[in-house]
Amino acid sequence: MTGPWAASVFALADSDINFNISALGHSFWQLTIDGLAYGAIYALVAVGYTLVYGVLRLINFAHSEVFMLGMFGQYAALMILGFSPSGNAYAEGAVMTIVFLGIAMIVGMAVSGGVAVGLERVAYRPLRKRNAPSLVFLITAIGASFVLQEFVHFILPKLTGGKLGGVNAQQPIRLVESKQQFTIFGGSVTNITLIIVISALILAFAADVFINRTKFGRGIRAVAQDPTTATLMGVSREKVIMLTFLIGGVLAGAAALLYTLRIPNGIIYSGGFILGIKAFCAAVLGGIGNLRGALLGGLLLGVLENYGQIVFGSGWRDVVSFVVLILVLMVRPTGILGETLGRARA
Amino acid sequence: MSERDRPDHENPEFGQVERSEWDSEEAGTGRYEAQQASDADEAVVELGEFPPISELESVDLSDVDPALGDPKLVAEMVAAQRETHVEVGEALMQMRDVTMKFGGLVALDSVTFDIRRGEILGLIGPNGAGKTTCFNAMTGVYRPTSGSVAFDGVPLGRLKRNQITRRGIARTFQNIRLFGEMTALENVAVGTDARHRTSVPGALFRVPRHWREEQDALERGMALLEFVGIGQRATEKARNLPYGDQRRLEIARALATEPKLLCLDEPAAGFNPSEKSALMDLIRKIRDDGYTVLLIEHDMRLVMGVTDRIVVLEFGKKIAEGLPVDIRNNPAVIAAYLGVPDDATA
Amino acid sequence: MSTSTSATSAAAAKSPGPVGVGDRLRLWWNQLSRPAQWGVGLPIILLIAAMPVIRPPLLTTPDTDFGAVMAQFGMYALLAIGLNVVVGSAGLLDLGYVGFYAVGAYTVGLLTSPDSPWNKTGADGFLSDKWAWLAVLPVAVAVTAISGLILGSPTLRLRGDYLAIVTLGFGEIVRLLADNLENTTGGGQGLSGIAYPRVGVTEANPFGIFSIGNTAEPFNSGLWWFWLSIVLIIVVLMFVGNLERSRVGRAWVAIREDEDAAEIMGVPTFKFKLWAFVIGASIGGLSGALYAGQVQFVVPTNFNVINSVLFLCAVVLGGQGNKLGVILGAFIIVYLPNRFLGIGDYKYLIFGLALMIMMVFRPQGLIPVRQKLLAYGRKIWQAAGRRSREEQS
Amino acid sequence: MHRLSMRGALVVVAVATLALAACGSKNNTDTTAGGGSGTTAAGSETSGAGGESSAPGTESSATSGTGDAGGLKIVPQLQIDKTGKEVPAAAAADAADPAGDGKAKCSGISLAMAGALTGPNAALGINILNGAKVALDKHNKANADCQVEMKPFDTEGDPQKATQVAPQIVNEKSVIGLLGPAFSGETKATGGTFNQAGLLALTASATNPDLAKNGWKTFFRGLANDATQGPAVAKYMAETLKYKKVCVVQDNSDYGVGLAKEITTGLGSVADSSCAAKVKTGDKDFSATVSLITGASPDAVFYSGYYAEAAPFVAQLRDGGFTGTFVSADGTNDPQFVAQAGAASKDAILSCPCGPAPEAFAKEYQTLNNAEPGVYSVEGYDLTTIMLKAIDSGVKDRAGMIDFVKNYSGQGLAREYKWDATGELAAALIWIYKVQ
Repeated sequence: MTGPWAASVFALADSDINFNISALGHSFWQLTIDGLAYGAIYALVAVGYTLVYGVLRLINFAHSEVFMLGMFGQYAALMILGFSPSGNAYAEGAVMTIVFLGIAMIVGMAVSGGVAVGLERVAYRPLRKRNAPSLVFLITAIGASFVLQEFVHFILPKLTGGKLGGVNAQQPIRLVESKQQFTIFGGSVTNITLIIVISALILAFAADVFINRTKFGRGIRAVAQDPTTATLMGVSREKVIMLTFLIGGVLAGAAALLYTLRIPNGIIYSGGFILGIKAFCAAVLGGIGNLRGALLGGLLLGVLENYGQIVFGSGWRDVVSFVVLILVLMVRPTGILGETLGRARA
Repeated sequence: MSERDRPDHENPEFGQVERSEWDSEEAGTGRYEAQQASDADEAVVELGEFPPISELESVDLSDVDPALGDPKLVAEMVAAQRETHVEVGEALMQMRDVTMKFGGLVALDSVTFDIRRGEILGLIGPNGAGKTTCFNAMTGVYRPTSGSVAFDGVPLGRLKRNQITRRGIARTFQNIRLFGEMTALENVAVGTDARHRTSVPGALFRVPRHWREEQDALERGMALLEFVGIGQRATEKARNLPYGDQRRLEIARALATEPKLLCLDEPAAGFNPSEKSALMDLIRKIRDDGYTVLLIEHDMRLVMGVTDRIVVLEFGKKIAEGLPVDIRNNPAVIAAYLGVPDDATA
Repeated sequence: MSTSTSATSAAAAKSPGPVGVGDRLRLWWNQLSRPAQWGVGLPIILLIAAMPVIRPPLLTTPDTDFGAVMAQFGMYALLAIGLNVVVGSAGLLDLGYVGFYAVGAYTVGLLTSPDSPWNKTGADGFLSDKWAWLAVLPVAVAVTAISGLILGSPTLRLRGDYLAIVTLGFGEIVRLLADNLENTTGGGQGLSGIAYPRVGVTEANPFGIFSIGNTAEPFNSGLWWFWLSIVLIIVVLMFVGNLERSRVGRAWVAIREDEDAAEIMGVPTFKFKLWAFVIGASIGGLSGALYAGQVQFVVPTNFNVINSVLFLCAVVLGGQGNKLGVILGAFIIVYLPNRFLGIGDYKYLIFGLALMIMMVFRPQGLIPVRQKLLAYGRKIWQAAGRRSREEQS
Repeated sequence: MHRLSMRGALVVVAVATLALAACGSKNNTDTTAGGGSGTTAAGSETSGAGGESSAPGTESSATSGTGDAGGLKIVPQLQIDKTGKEVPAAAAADAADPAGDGKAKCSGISLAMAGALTGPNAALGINILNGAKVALDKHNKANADCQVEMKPFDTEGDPQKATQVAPQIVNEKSVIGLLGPAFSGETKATGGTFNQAGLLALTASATNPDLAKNGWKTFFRGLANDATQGPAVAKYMAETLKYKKVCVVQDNSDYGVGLAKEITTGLGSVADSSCAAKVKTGDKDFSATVSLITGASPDAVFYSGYYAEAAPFVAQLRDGGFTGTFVSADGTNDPQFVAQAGAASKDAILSCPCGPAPEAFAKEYQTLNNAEPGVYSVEGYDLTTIMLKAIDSGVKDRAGMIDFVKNYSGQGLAREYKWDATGELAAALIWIYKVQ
């Protein structure tokens, strides 16, 4: 009985999953560069997941919505600055472009940071006080994720008279016109890619310095290692948790701006969900709980996904990242850089 | 030279909790418990507490099974029926110069002693003497770096924990780990299931073996509850039982697995004197019923009162073995516990 | 010696505690003998089955056919029972449960839809048109059980959050496979014309009572599918009940309560977790086959993550671990949006909020878990009840 | 207090990054003519189907700002037949008027409409309903004692919901004609129900060809299906526009897959299989497909799918340096496409079996629904008019309605309506639009 089925399974395989390595070889560098740009965005969002997991052992499902609200935050800032939808900001000249980029990023970070802290205060704090098991935390996180999505989907358009939110994506405001700056081995590097990768690296570096060098950073690592003893040493656990959510939110806000630079049409209520899950895959790939792991995992996943897209066909992009996640969790649950913040979790 | 145990976040109580004594090295099953450490400053609120309905549910034992009224019959039902190859008085458990190294740290240094069948052996030593490591090496949770362990004449390989229990070694926990949502009888039934072999399809279609084993679970369960003295509370939820009864339930559950060797890990922690004497009676009753008991305890009065022989560990070495009365006067033991007076240190 | 201790503990038992109505009701129910329980239960089931026929004015759903809505409720109830085995009993959070629902639906679709290359009905196929759906049902359940095994064995060493994310990935992979393997699964165009039991063929209903075309007033296809789902629910409830009141049920609850203590008490936790996955998966596959038969059209879009979360909502709202509770949860998830069309758009917002509020104030759900894990448990309850009655009288 | 200073530090770092990055984008300061801000009052009067489709129905409509990038509009060009040849636009002869002679008598008769009125694709369902309302309004004003009412049923475009709504429509005894269902998926799922109940199902937008192959006696399609639109557009591209190499990119919706199959067979050798690609509905990042296409540098790219993905795709194509023409079909033919794609949608060619809305109709539509006619609004109007004509001619039951429609032949706003045995239009013409 299995004979005919096995034959048809193979027939099925080659017809729908094409396997052209040649296409990969042909535009290898271009894919790598685009992959890195995308990966940098994954990395910044992944930091949010890693920090919260390190401190609270909780997958903050709603972090993807914090990212999405960051997108709407920076978009609203641009509208307030007078940019009409589909009017392009870059027409104002370099200096003004920087100023607008800066303002948009700051507002995006503020919105995301505020939402992340508010989320912790409303959703997770009452549960922590009731000493709830982790299953309960996770379900609340999923609930919060839906509440934020549907808020932007239905209620935000009512509040803003149809300007923000709603069924369709926001009409794009292009901040930077993409121009090819230079090429590496034939792969063209546009200024947008440049801005994304450089800002991501700098923000990541800042976060790393903050976690490893400053007083607050030590507080975060202490609580991650052993909350009971940390509180004995005078570290206020509540402050540290709020700080962790804040940093995660701020970085997600920055990532939101960089994402809209690359994909101006991406601002929609459901824009964050799948990207958030990918970012968590990246955090796990790099080693959950480990800041540098999240950054490395993000870049790696971005590139791997791009290769998978070309080799197997763009329909298989999400499948590639999920398969990578499952393999990593089975082979090496602690991820590439292993967990340094807290105990190994399998 | 403290045991290399990682601190446990899970238990909200203060203080150093020796929890992960069986921290197994199996790949990927590193123990993971939900991050429940509640804030030190907030009171721990029990989750969804239901009003105890104890007085409605005290069970009329004679109604369930007339034999339960008569203690002699109960003791018979509960007696150890497992055929053990070793004769009474022979060495049930043989530890031959077992050494345990964690990296450079020597936790056990060529420890050799036996546990004879039918006796109550005490294992004592100051905090951090390696009692728990020895316990784990003995029960096969750790593989000794060198030396050998034989149980009932068969060398102990590297076993999964549920296989160890089936092999005939049962244990209780220092901090009570009952199945809170299950009733007392159901907790003990889980113990009896260790010996049952009903398969899932068997249970699905209720094959005769399933009925036999269910009947056995009920009878032996009730007998054991009566044996340890909490027969009345069979339908009470484990988490609603008073502390003393929970301790007894844990012993009943361990006995339910029909062990050859019952290991009690500081069973008297938190008991008042009257409860301690009741516990001593219970341990003797268990031994008289044909079980071999290993008692790890700090309370000297309890150890001296109930054990037949005592082994003393200090810094991973066995410093004494013998009858309680000799151990009390043994200078090495006194030095280990009370420290050496200044002038004596040459 | 033992009598003295039991006397003291019995005295301690007298501590006065407020007795809730729920507990009195539950104690009364536990003491009923098996036939008596069926005597009480059966009329209630018949009443629910007759609902779409009587169509009481208050309950009937405006705009959507009450029978079809109850059929969807039947399917979601089956799913909730299956997911309850995984999440409620064994405590394994499975976010990809829609994957099994899809595998069940697609197995039926692939074997009986004219669009699929593996179609076994019609001219060359060995499946007769009349009983094709019924013949394929066990195959669907088996294939889903195997897929539960395939997903379970590598991932069950993981715990809690990790397991949730991996199962979420699995659910997405199944949907994307159905989407991308166009030549077999029809991709975005889906598979149509799926077989259904061709029963009760009359000239008024040329295609039988189960066909979508049967729209005779109360006894339309939706109603018949609802009755079929009730039968399946009763069968599945009995099987799951058998498992609960046995060594397996006790092992699952032990794993949920404290996995390491269970392992040390001799429970082979990996084996039983895998069994929980396989049984949960096959019940999900059964419900998927039911869905494919009723809608006779399968497309990947409605097997997405959001449905996975809706199923979880049903289990959590109803009460994890309580079989009847999760059925009530499924009813809330399916019936309310249809009954009060105003909330149609806000469905997910309300469910999201409900989840958050429930988790803070009533994490154990509407009807909290009161599972009985002993086959002969009734004897104990009766003993408990009689003693208290003597004291009170 | 210290939290603020910490965040301040982070912000300073962020601004520094931007300064650094700006030097990278130093040389893009050529001020483009557009001069971004300021919304140009876009009056897209004659843009026919390209009218602003902000549907009053869903208050969460797209940002209603009608600021088209640089005043771009979708302008109808010409009408082509199945062989791609241009067909002179038939003078819009006296289209059937729903008002009729004003003396119609009817009671207890109503029509129904089924389609997506909520959910992601709500805009298309509401366009049809609003078009039908214009016809109903005209008819009910003219015929005082024959007030016909149309009951809307919302299927959210989801096949399972449609199977729940269908029995409800059939059980409404007063309904003798149905305008809908709107999408191919839900039509496929409920076709059997309406066929068995003998209720007319007149769809204004489901273009999947094999809907007509199920032998349903009650199914009639009010516009050309993909089997005509596909070859027509393919021939138009190959012969009229003389393209040598076209890449066909499709999404995974049943509309997208069906249309792509027709276009690829129609193009034959011109369709370059090496650069054919598949994307997903809901995708936003098309970098891989863009690099694939820029590698093959074809004359044109045909996108088979909806505007939500077409807009970011064409924008990224232009950013990736693609200079060929972007061709698409009725799924993209929506003002949202121009609004979201902005300048990148310039010179895009869009086909649609739906005809442009004539001047008078657009005005009536605007006054009644305070929105401009959208895609399929004209079809909604035409088909409702035909059903109203049947009622006015004395049709009282469902069977009568089906006979009336089966041998109806008359001119509507969009095209000439005459159906063959399988429910397909005999003469089906395709309109070609261009974004200018």
